[in-house]
Amino acid sequence: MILDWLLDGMVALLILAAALWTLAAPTPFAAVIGFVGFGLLASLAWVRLAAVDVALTEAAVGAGATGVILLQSAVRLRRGAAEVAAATPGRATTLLAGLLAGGLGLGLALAVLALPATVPGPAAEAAARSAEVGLGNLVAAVLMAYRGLDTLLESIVLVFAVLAVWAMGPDRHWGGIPGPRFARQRDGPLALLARWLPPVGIVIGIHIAWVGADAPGGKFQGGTVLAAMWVLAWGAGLVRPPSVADRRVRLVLVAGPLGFLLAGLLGAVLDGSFLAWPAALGKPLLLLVEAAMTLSVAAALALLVVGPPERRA
Amino acid sequence: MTATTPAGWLLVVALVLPVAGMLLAFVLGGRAAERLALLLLGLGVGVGVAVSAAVLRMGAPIVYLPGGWAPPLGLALVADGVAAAMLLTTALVLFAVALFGRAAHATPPDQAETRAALAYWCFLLALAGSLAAAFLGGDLFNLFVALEMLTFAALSLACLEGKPSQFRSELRYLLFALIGSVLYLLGTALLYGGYGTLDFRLLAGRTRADLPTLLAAALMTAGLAAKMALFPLHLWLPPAHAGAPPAASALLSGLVVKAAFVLLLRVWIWVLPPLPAMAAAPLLAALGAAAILVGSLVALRQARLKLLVAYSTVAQIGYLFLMLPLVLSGAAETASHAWLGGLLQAGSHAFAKAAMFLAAGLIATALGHDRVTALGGAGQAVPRAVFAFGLAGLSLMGIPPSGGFTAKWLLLTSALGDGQWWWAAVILGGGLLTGGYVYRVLAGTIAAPPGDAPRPRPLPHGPQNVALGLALISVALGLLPLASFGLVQIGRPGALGALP
Amino acid sequence: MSGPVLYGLLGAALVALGLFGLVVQAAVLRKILAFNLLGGGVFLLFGVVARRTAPAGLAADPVPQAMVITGIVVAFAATALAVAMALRMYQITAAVTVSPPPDAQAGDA
Amino acid sequence: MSAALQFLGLLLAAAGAFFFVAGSAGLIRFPDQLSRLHALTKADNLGLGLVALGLLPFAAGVFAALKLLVIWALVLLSGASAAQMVAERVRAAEPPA
Amino acid sequence: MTGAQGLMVLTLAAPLALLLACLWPAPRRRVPGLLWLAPLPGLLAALFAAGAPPLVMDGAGLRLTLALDAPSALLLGAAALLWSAAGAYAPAYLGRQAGLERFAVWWLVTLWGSLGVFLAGDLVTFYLTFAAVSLAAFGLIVQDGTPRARRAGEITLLLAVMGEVCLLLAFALLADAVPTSSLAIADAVAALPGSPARGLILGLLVAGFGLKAGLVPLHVWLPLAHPAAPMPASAVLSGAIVKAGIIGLLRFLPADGALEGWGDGLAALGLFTAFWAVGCGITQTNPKTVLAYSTVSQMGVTVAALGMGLALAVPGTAMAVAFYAMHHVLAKGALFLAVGLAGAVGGARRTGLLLLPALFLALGFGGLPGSGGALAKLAVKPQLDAGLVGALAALSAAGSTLLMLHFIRRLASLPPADATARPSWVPLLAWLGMAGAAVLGPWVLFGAIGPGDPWLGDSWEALAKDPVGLLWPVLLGAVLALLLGRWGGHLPTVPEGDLLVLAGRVGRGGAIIGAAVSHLEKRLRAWPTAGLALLVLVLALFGALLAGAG
Repeated sequence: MILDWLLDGMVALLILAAALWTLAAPTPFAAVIGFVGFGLLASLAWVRLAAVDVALTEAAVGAGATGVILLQSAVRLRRGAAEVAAATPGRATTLLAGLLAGGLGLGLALAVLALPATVPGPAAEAAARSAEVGLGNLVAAVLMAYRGLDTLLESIVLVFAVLAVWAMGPDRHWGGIPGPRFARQRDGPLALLARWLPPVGIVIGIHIAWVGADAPGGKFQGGTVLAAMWVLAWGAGLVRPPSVADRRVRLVLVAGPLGFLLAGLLGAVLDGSFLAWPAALGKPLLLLVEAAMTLSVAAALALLVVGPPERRA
Repeated sequence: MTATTPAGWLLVVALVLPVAGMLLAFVLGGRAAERLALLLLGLGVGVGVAVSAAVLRMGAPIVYLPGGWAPPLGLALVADGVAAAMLLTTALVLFAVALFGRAAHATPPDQAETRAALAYWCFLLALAGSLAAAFLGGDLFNLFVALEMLTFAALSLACLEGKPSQFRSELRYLLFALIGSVLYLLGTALLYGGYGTLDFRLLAGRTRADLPTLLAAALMTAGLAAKMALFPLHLWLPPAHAGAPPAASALLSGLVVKAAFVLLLRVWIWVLPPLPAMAAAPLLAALGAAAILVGSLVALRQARLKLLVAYSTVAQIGYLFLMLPLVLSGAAETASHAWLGGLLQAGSHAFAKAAMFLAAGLIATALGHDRVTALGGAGQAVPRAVFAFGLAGLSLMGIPPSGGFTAKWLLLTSALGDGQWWWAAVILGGGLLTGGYVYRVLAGTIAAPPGDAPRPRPLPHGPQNVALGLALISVALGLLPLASFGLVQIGRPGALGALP
Repeated sequence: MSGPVLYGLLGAALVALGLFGLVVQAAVLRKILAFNLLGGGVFLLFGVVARRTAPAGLAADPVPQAMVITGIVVAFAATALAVAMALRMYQITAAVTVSPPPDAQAGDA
Repeated sequence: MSAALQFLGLLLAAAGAFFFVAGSAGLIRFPDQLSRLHALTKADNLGLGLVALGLLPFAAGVFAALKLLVIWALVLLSGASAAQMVAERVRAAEPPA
Repeated sequence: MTGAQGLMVLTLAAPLALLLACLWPAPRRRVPGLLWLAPLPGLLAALFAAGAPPLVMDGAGLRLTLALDAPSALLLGAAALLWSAAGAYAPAYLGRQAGLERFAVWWLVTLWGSLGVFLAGDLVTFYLTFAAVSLAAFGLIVQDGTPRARRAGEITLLLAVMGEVCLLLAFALLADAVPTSSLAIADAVAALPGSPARGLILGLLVAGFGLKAGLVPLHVWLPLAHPAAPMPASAVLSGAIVKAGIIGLLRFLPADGALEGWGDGLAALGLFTAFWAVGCGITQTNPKTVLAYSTVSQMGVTVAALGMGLALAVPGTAMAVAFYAMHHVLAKGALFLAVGLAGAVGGARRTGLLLLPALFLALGFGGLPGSGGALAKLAVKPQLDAGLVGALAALSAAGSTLLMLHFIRRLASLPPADATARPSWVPLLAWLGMAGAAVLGPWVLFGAIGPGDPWLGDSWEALAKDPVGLLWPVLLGAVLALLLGRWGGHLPTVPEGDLLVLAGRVGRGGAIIGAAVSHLEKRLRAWPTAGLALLVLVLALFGALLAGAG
């Protein structure tokens, strides 16, 4: 009991330290490094909270993908210190903000402590009826079946975010290659990594997505690993991102959500309600949609990391 | 709890149509996107009418359980009076704005696809989908996802033109909206911790007035107020809405703000226990009153027309908050009047503000600038747009026989009936100030163009007719008999059925 | 003082830090970082809630965990959009903050 | 039998922990960036290896044990190449002495 | 739907029909020529539909009712006659100006409102027509497009909108006071004494209608607007549109003496207005401004009569006040037409056709025996002859005579175009027709207000009874006019819309407040401040909710 309490305490303190460093770091680059550390420690906390799926997602998306994007931006947004100094509020405002935020945090802490000990949640019913859906991993069951609409909307938000990021680019670059250009690495550590890691990564990614049905894993986590491998290859100059106007990329992006939507309509026809998994087709349809979603998530995350088009085709 | 009702499939169509449309439009590219968008938004109007008719016929909210899973485990799509009315309003405004934008955002013949054209039509469909999800959602977390998608769609529409000055104001909008969303999410976490479900119909009547519930309500209200640009938190709205292209700012001011308002109603009228709600409602109404007075006063002094209209949005949002203390006041008569008044204000403001922004856009293109002091000649160049601006102004001022008048009359009588006369004074003061800045613009456009200014070029009648149509709808809302707005009362906790 | 409550307090602290950072820090990148800290704190609270509403048989309630996964992905999409805009703003106007230059005219804040 | 293996595992894990502590001490105490890189990659990778070996007896099955070793191999690969890249960057940033 | 109710509907339908015709360019060119036709159904309704049962249109859930009792029939008839004469006069007068068609549109909207006000039987119709007549008058005022006209129009519109707001609040309070949710005016007036906010409602009603009728503090727009408007518009503004305020007071103030003190207050305000207007009027040089001040003065007397009538609960007050106002509509409209005609008539014909009838009408306002004005004064005698009020009323008659003689002098000094100028027959017919109506109308209808025989019989007896009482104010006025003629130069020249100068300072104060508020708002839009505001809002809401739950 004491060991648990000690471990949790230590993890919590480390996370708090990383968060404080992220705020107080002198340069943006250092802050981002702190943030990536915070993300990894947070995934440790999720394991302690018996949420391994979330730990995977936090590590992959929360710390990994977000970390890459922020690192990229930290490198490109180096200047402007004078403007930042001018815009930083005075001591009084900072103190007041600290006080108010602290007060809110205190209120929140009291509210968390005042939460009722036992609450009749839907979890028991979720566990009991997971057999109907055929998914052992309850979190996957909630994501794909019970709250299917959430996941559908969320995957559409991802696709939409890609289009929104692309639309940030200037008109003249539309149809061009997104993201900065990386010189092709002949040899050196990055070339080595970019040649050895992706095959292993792809196998692991697919494994995570596949095993998600019955054990911690799933499409978002698997998709992120696949995206990471592609970004590594792109970073090493081994592969060129597709043109923004390329129909195939858009099809891959849209395959997941559209597949989920069609399966939902199929469920409405066969099983009487939209987004129901028809008993007849059951498992194979679910796996097909899961695979399509993994591909779409991988493509979306990779393209979000790459960013808006910055040069003609 | 409640199974899927007969007309429930309509809700799925209302949600799936625009969303699937966006995915297809994104794949099919420029020109196909435009045709698909126009087709789907047209169908959207049909679906909106069908949903409202179904709700009216059944006299009770329509429910659909996706996947057959009943809450608290699954999600529910709910179309009660409020949702149906707002769905219909948004469908009409969206279709009108789509027609308005055809000329400006068509793919030029020589190119296969341009950024602005594809983006405009996809974002329009995404906006339609997210608005439908925000109105029809029954689960507070599902509403969070819909709200996020709505913010992204609105943001992308706003910086479509990519003007340099626009990126800073849009970034302010995104960051402030994100703070709002996260506070809202924090509220849902506490609510789930307290009750084990997030379906607002399950929560209605079962919430206790304890610490977590009240903090959750405070966080969610503040988050939604930030997304609605309620007075002290309006820093992002004027530059974001003024800098956006006319079609985008019409949607931003008219519709996007209303989605957060409907969520606010869900929290305050359904989820919150009545006693604390009644105590805190005057605080929100006071901020609303401040929004009306300061917003109108600052609008009166604006140098640019689009900023003037944007500040008018900040002011008119205040009216929506005035209805809270009246609806929660307990007296059934006052509550139903105020409820109808508030929602009629939301509806007529949606049409009027959309018409006003479209008209302002046309005036700016005709004159080449939008300085309020030099609007001379606009009356001759784009007469219908100026007339649309005037009609919309009348509706915002609350001059009979417009929808705005009926809304403000209902709020006025319920405020006086309940003895809270100070809200009545604010409503009248707001009307006067609104009259001030509407007159300032109209008088400017009627005047003769200054000698040296370049001849304002007359614009085609198509887009002007759209703006005029929207303004006429806003005025026509005032002519409809009060009994016909019974739709809005359906599904309101404590409603006495249709208005007497 | 069981484990989950400890993480609850941590979550509250992270929310406070995140809000403080968002309000006070001027650079857009620092604001986005603070926003992610704030999100992390909120999701931790969801995790604590998941532990409390867990039925007898299960270690944690899967429904809030599913919400957290959805939340993390949406937060990532938001961060990606914000970063893209920040980079675009920097390319065009070399600005790294969202507060208007002091001589900005009342309108174009 | 298994008790002895578990005791051996614990011993190895403790040794691994010691190497981690050494690595961290090196990170803090060493004067310039290159030597800190050196300390980190050498000590931590070895430490992780020992910890992985130490956990083998506790692993749920052969498959889990294999996963532990794959994890160690991946960290070795990425740790080494990352350190190499950082070293190149530090070398490039130095003035041409 | 009896014939009479048909006439009432036709009164409102005719202007709307012409308005619809304006939508298409072809008929729009002919509409200005038909302006004189639009008010005629109103005249017929006044003659034949007086006292007909109210027509209730239960359309949109709001029971829109049209009703016409005797006093409003009097006013409706006179107003319709003036609108028709001015309508015939307008195309000839404006013929050469460009915006004739736009003027016609504004004219028709104002006409619809002006006639509709007399017919409205429920709150919504009354508010709609009242809004039409006060807001659309702006279009008539700014017709010339000169900066002076725009300033007058803006001030008129601003005050009109404030009047509308007062009335909206008053009607909301009234609607709330009525137990059943019916919006009929009769129920509203019945419920007025009972409602707790009786004082507030009465104050708002007097403010709203007083502003339209031109009672002192709120009269500033009248002397500005009437001279700035083209001639036919000034005639209708002074004659018919101002009466909307009077009919409002007649309709909404409860007649059964439940006013405890409001009646006397009104009387005092009315008399003060009468004397103030005369004081300002005599210093003016433009004959139209003098007439405008004369309107303010006469409206003051009318309101005084109404006030005293309500305070003393004199039976038949409404009829008497309506009769007095009717005479004012006809006479003042005629005089404005005369001023319009002055430029077009020259030589001997000028004195015969113009100056003499104008003089007779002008003295009528003073109460010259034998003129319509005398009968008007006799009609309101029961209300205004009690002791001090009687003396003041007589003095105000003298003041009116002085003001009107000053007007005649200013009118005569207007330069005629040239000696041989012959006016076209339409304006001449309009002027003489109105002058004749101003004289004969009261004679014919005097009996209708008295108990006796409606035709001629009573007027001679009333005149014979007290000729001296009517004559001395006229003589006193004439003497004062002679004195004014000699020493007029020394009087300080009061700017048009006298109290407006004070308003200027209020405007500047408003600008300062506006600047302060927008500066505060700009500081609020700084990011840290907005962030703090958000945090404060969360904590404040949390506190308020806790207070509620505690």
